[in-house]
Amino acid sequence: MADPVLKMSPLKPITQLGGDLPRKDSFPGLTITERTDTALASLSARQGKPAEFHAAARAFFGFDLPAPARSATGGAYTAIWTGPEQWFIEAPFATHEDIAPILKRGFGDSASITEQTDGWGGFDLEGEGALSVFELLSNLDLGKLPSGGASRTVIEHLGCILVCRAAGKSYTVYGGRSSAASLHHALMTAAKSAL
Amino acid sequence: MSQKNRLSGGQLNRSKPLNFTFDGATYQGYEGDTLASALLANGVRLMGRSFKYHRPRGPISSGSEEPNAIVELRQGARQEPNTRATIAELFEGLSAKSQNHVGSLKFDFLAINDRLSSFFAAGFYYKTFMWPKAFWEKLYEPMIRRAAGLGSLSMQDDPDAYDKGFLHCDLLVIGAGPSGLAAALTAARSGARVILADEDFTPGGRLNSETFTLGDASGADWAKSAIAELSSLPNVRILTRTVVIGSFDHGIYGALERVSDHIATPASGKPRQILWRIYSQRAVLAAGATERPIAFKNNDRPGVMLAGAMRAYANRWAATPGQTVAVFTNNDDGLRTASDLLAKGVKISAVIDSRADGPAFQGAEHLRGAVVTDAHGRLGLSSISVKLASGETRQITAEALGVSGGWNPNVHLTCHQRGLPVWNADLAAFVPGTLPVGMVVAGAANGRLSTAGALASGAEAAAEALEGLGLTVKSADLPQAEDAPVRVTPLWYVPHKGRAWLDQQNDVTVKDVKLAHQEGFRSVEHLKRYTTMGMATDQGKTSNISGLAVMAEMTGKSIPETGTTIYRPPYTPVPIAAFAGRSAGADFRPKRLTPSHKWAAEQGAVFVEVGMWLRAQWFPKAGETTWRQSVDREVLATRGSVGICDVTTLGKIDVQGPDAAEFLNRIYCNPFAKLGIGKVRYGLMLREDGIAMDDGTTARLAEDHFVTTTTTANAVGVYRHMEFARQCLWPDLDVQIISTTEAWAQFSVAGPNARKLLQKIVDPEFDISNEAFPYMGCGEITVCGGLRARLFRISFSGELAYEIAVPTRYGDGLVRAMMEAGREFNALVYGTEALGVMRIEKGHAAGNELNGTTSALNLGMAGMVNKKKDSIGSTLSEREGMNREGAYNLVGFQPVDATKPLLGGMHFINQGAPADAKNDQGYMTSVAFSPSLGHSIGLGYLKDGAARKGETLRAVNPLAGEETLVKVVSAHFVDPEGERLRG
Amino acid sequence: MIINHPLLGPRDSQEFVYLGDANLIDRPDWAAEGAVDTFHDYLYQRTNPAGLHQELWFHEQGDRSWLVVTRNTLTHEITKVELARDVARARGRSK
Amino acid sequence: MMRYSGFKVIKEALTGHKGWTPAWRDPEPKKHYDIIIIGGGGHGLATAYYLAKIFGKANVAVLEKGWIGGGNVGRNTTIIRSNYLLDGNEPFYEFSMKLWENLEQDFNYNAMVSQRGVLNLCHTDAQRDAFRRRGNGMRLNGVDAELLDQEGVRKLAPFLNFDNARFPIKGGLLQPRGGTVRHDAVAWGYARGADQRGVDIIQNCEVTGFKIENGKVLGVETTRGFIGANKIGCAVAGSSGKVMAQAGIHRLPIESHVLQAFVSEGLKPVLPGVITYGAGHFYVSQSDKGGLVFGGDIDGYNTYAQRGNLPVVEDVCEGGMSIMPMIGRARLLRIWGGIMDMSMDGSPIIDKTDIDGLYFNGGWCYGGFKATPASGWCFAHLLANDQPHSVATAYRFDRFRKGLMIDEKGMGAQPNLH
Repeated sequence: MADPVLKMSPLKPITQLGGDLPRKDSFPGLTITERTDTALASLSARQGKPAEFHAAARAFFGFDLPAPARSATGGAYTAIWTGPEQWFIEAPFATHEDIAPILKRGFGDSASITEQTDGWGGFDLEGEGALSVFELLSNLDLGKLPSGGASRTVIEHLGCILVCRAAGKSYTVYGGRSSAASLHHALMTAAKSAL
Repeated sequence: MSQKNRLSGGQLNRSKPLNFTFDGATYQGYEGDTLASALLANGVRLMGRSFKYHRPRGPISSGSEEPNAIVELRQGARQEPNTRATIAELFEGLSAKSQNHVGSLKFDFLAINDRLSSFFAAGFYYKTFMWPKAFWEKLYEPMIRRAAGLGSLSMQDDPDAYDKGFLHCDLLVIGAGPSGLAAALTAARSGARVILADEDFTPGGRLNSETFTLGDASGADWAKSAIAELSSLPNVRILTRTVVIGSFDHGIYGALERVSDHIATPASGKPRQILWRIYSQRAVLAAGATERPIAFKNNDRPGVMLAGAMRAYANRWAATPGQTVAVFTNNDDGLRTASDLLAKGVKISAVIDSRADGPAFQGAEHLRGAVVTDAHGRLGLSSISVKLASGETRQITAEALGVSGGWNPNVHLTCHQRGLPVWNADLAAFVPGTLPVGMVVAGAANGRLSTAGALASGAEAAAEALEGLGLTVKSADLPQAEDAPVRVTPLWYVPHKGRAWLDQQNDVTVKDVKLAHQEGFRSVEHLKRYTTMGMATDQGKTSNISGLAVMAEMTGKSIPETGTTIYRPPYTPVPIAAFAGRSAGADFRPKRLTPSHKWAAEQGAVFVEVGMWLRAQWFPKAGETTWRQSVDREVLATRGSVGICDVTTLGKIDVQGPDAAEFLNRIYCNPFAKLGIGKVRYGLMLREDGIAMDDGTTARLAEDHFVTTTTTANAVGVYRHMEFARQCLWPDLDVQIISTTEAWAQFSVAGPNARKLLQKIVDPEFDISNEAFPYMGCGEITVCGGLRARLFRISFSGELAYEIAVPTRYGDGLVRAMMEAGREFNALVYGTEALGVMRIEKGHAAGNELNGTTSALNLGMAGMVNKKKDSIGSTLSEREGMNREGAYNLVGFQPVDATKPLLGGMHFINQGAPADAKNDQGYMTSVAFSPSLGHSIGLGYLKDGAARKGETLRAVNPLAGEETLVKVVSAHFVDPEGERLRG
Repeated sequence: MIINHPLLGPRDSQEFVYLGDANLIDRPDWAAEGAVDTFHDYLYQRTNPAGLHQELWFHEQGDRSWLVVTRNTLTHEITKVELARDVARARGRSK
Repeated sequence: MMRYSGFKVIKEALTGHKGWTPAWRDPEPKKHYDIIIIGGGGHGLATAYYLAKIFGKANVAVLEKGWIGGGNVGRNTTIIRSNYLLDGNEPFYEFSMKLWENLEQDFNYNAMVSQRGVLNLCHTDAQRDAFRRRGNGMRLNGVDAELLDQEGVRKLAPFLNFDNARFPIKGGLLQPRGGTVRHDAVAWGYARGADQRGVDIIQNCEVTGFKIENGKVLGVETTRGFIGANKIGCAVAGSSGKVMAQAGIHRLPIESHVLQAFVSEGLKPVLPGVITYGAGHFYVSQSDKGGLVFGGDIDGYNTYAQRGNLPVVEDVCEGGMSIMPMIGRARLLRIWGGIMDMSMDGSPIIDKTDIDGLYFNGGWCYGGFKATPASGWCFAHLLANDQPHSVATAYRFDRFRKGLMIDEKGMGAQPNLH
């Protein structure tokens, strides 16, 4: 099936790995899939109007922004805590390619919003094998990370954002888009070793 | 050769015979053997040569403390020098070579050193080899270096893969002997997350080597059942073949798992070894104890070994070092060796007990109050001399001698954070003293040497650790086991005029320790360093304490008064490759690729490393034979028409918030408060010490929204610096920052036709004419029919130039679209070399100029440091030393003879002055051949340079014995008035 | 080492970048008399204690917080970890 | 006094080594000395040696809290070189190199000064230009230096990773006269030489306080009682903060950091000389015993604990495996840590203090070993003449106030980056 991403714009996009379509690799108990259909933006609360900001968030997303090291999902949006008073917002690329202005409309000047869609290259790890792969890559105690847990960490010298979609079996790793090939290489090497 | 010294029983899989070679000869052993046990079973005792005297040596131990039986294991690129035969697991086809000899193992020419040993006493080399002076490097040292060293590297790249990993637990149990198993069972049954690590390939520790029973099971069987229970529990992780190598801060332990060392080669995609970083809440150290020898004349003969090791070979590996053996002990434990070997049908020629009052022993001649005074048989023990209680000396036949001087608790990991062990007189040994936070010590490692004591203290230790974590403890039901008391009468060495070895690998004898004392090297550290005792690959596991005891005797002080040597990580040696893991060779660090990388590769670009980035350096065309041809063409085409360059690598930081302008005003030394919306300004960033940190352009997209750029190299540091200012210096400034470096693919479009090209890309509703979109303008636009983009009218090349940015995934498409649109202008893409040439032609400072020691004044930008406001670095840039006469200024240079090249790193000397440091006037920072001007040009720092335009200087390059006359000129070589970029 | 992040809990110090003495928060007044001297002391002089040390760590591979960590330089024991922004405000820093 | 020589060694060998006497005396401290040196490390012992030998000051004591040579002279990677960039440094380190070259004959002790060369690898054109600037600066100072291209490096070290490196080797800067020295022997040789010239070396004597009256220092309180002195020189790099605090000087332009170093199991010769990796944190040489002696970055946090942590160990070995993958199967045998005086610009301090009669020598970062002879000589010069030696005039406390930093790496006022 054709990825909707690829029809949206007059210019032909390529994936973080340089392909036309997302790459997918399978291992015993694990698939690693290039994530290309997500729009991202950072949402930072401005000072002095927390009430206004959080009210806007509740109204816009329909849920409260998550606490540190957590993510929250509702409707089209997933919010990931990335720092004090800062969240990353995920939404479907097809419908939210210009996510920054969309959010801006919801938050006015109570927040600073920056498009991050192509700042990051994500990979989805699905399957029971995920934890033994991460054991070789991340110092986080992922065995204890619950569904919805999220954390920034370092994998093979790369700063990454790790989101637990379903504990023990479904995770997303975002790394800097320019080093996506290196991150993918690390994931593949660890998967071959562990599985 | 048959396995003539193979006994019955043991924990071998006799249905799995394994063939292997040692020094070319073929032997057979069984699954479960180590290289050492298999060789002993085959009647081979001689396995190596010592470091200094090249004495013939065989194994003295059955574990990782082995100083003698070290070999080169495997062949070709997998050759491993200094591998301990005593822990090398046998596998089909294993091949090993003995090491450190010239000639064969049996006839080592360097054994001459042994004959000359009296000339090679401790520290002799500090006293000679000084004359004539030149001879040290030319003669003596090469001689010594050739003789020294042990095994050799293959000099080929290691072909195996290594992993690193991270584990987390409530309790880490180090060692799977009786105390470790008891600790693990207690913790596991109490529901704690447990990791149990043991260096052996069969858990159980001494239980595998002793004949004790636990309850009604043999020790080995009890260990098996304990492991079976632990394996069945989800909260337990068992790591065999895993050495815990070090104890680090806050409960972090390093551990090395030998994943594939017991097979010929690792399976595809699998690592040879894994270095685990274990995060523990608590740890139980159950590392056991190491037996120590008693030193006597020629106690290093092959066949002389530790009594416990001899027992282990007999009981676990069904091997004996000889058909007739003797035992020499100063404690009860040594007697066990005699009885166990008797039970295996080995002839015991004598049991020599240095204690007159030791317990009686049946079944062999028992000589109490006697000591071994000599060992005979150069390549293998044949007999020993024994001095009886009566004083007479007797010769006794023995192919092997088991020696027990008592046991030293393995306190090593308790010392890794500088904890000092304490002396226990009853055991005549050091036991753990101050411990790393979170560590509890159990079993023999804590001086509880009996099996029952080990089991009990293991359970207690786990309970103590778990209570510390607030867990309720279910006590493990422990089996009945022997609980013999430790009865030892210290005997460190048998006095004799001959040489008695303490450190067998480094050939340190009792005499050497006495000489060290005689020469004043009496502190333990001096003793170690002067004699090299304990510095060998076994890290002194069998020698340090005995050496210390001898020194204590010399000084007339007690052993604890004399001191102890603290142990450092790693517990056992670790391959360097294991510490590197996957970050080796080309994978040393990640690669960052630009949005146009794929396209550039298609064009045959030559790439260059710029920090972590790979950037296109130039784009060779057919027929071009040198890089200069390509670069000159790219420069001329750009200045002549239009060129495109991927500048995505420049750092981009999004700065938003009501106080964003004020924030930038303090970060940059020049003002930003009044920068108009839709305008761009160059900014110079200083460190607090007034030295230039970085520079770049900042664009104001809205009242409360800026995009600032950094140099490629400093992107990370500048962001960190901004966060420091934002969080630590001015926490109430309402400003939010985030990096967007990778979110946007950014291209420079430069040259007289830049606007014409862009007008075909930028959507028509956006007027980018010179009037509507002047120099230093910026705006958010759309391109190619609706794609959001940003356009900045800035110029690094000095040409009419823009930088255009689109979301990164479209960068590849944009460069293709621009090349298409630019065809009518012969547009090309240029690389970093042409970029560099053009910035030098324009006199822009870059990394070579912003070298961390240059101020705004040096850069000729002193005027930018605004004194009417506070900004980081402005105050300290007022210091006199930074504004003194003769300070460097950045200026341009060109060769007086236009055909002469210039080189970065040349120094400047006034004409007529000698070329020496006193007359050094400065140095060249950047050079290029300017195709626009037809000659080389350079930028550089020159003392008072600003005032010296027109001077002619010598640019010297003593490294190559060259020099060139250069003229000091303005740094702006091309279009100094800047008409082009405004056009 | 393990740094117990006030928001994220225990994290490996490898995720952090170290700057130094937390007194670097107390940047002097540029307009005051003898500012060059006070800035010199602020930037270059260290008490470098053998014992408790308040120091700045940046969670670069984490949430990008600057932290003030109180650590014993003899034992490496960490007794307190705070957000540097809170410390700065407590020390009277504002805009 | 006993001279060491080949003949002496042979004679003793033939007579059972009965004639060897202690390398230095173990005297009781006197009530008063002209000059006291605090710190029996390399710099302190060298200072005492040159005070006695060159400046005619024999009434000198070296006070050591533990055993001599137990500081960084006993814990380092033994490298000597004089390949510095800046005017303030290069003449000093070359002075040191010249002293190394005659040291053994001078103090009659074989410290195994081995000038097998120091090679710094470069990996970019900019790095090569920076090396050319440095190498030319060395030449202008009369120091040996050679700029090698890739082929030149290959000839010298064919085993380096030329084909598969993340950061390819473009060339290197070689100082042929650079090399290594048997570090412990340096301390012992200076101690023996100083002792033979009358200096009292007093071990297990920790300074616990200073007696200072009207701004003038009169002596030190020690674990072995009060000892008076006209002048006191403090040479305790690593513990400078602790000791100076006892004199009431509580702030210095110095932080204490730990540097880890590593040695492998003994190997037959593989390395020609010293090699440093310009794109990672790794430098290595091979000792005469056969061990690879290597190191990298400091751990990077303030500490007085002589031990480090895993991340730096891994980082250093990663550097090694990226540039010389043939060492992969060599085993790391021992890790140790030493405390460094990390100064604010990466350069040392040899200067008077605000207290009359109290002199300071420190801030050596992790370049102190190669500086030992010159540091001792220049500190002795300052103590004897109250004037800085001509090659050490830049090493003043007030250079930061004056904006005259000597910042080789260009890292600014952040000690853990130097």
